[in-house]
Amino acid sequence: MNLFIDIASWFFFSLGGLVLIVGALGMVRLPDFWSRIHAAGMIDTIGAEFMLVGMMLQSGLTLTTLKLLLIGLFIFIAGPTATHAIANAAWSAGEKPQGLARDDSARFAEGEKA
Amino acid sequence: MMIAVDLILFAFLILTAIAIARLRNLFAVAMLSGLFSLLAAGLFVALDAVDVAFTEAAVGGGVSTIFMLGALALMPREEKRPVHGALLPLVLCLVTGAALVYGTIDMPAFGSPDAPVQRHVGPEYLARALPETGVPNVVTAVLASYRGYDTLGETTVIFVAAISVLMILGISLGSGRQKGGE
Amino acid sequence: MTYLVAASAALFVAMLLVIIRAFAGPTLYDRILAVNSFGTLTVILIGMLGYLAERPDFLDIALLYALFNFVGTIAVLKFVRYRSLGRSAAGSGAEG
Amino acid sequence: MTAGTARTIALGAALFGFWLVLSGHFTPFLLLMGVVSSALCVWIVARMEPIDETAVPLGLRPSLLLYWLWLGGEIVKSNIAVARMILARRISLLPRFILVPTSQQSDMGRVIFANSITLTPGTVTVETGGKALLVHALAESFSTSLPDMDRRVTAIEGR
Repeated sequence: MNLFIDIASWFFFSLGGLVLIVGALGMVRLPDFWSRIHAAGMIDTIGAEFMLVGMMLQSGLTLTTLKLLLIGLFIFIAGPTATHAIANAAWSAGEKPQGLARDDSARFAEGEKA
Repeated sequence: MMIAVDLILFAFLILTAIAIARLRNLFAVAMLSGLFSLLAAGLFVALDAVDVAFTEAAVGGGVSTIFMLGALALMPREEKRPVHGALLPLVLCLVTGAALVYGTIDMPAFGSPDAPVQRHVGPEYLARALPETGVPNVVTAVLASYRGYDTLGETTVIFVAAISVLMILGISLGSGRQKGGE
Repeated sequence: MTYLVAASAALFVAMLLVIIRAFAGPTLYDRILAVNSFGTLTVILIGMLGYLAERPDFLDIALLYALFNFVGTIAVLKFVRYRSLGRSAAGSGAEG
Repeated sequence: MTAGTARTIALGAALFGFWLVLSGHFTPFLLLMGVVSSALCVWIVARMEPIDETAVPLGLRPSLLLYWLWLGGEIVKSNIAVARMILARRISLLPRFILVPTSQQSDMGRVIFANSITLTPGTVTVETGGKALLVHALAESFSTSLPDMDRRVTAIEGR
């Protein structure tokens, strides 16, 4: 049983660590702010949550696990809110990506006025 | 293992400090100093100074970044080029740093059980805090019970300072400057 | 124990890359995004340090950091957008 | 019991639960302190603004948890897709701003939908409106599951 838990948490740690590194690599490699948001999304979701799950498996059914659960829940809810706030602030400051394949933002603005 | 963590965090800290010194865009400097505080707080955790890390996270990472941005609204975006050379300040910093490092040589090793701080009144407080105050955390017991009036005065000072800063920034920003952005 | 070390190493690599983005910018929003991601990484790192040093009470600080990171990011953005902290969004929503 | 009272009690209970997790001590005196401080918080909140549906959302169905499981699957899938893009030797993006219509009735439902979109890497909600969301997507393939997600969020809405 102990071995099984160790293997499970090893799995979550390595996968989470891998996603963290790939996400951070994306923050450096991707060409503009708008694509980098998605790399940050990787860090905030799978990266952080899998690491937390790995830690939860390490501590078993204790108060520590409950705290980790709270941290996980908070990152799960506040993470995307912060990401959206950054994207929204950049958008309303007139920051726009180059080379859009499709752009509905004009239609969106019209729909809001109507 | 913890030594490696300390060293890596410290290397990041130095890297951030160099970047802050070299950047001229003040918004970037404000953001990076927030990052610097996060790193410093992580370092405090690694050094087992949990309560200091708490304070650093709250004050350094949160409040002071926002106050710095508030001050930035009253200032130009770019830092001015210094009119004098960097040599004299550099020498001054190096000398001060060397003196401080020289001073630490006399200090007992980090976490050493023979250090005066561990042998003087420390054990007394550790033994008596729980039965005397009923507070499970010794740091809290000392802060809020043994020196409760001192802490009350301290928090009052910080509260008044925060209110005054907010008032200064709030009043001068009230002159109808609307939306901005980079 | 070894995988804790490996996971911390992965965290440090990710932190370094995010720091590079925070240095490089180029826009203000890149930096805010980088500092926000760095905050998430710090939360995980502090939790991890708790396990490395076998002091799970570090998690309280990790929780506090998660809260502060969110509030800090929102405050910075609010400031950048409206140039003030005291006003609500409705007060200066000329085009927002 | 009115809805307002229920919300006040729920908020107090949630705060006290949070306090218990953080403290981990169960002596009568400290428990009393916990009760007093959570009650104080509830009082301050009630003084600042009325405790309404925005503050304490009770009107959500328990199937929210099932939705979260489904969302977790979606997040894993899109993570793999984004990771593939980042690790590709030459990064080729076809970014787009797309209009995503929403069918939710309440603000809470729209917030859950917008947050779910942001949670899945590859799509980020940029601006919210009454009837639609403006979403930035890394490529066409990321936006295909959004109508399905919209339907599922509407299903868990309480009213």
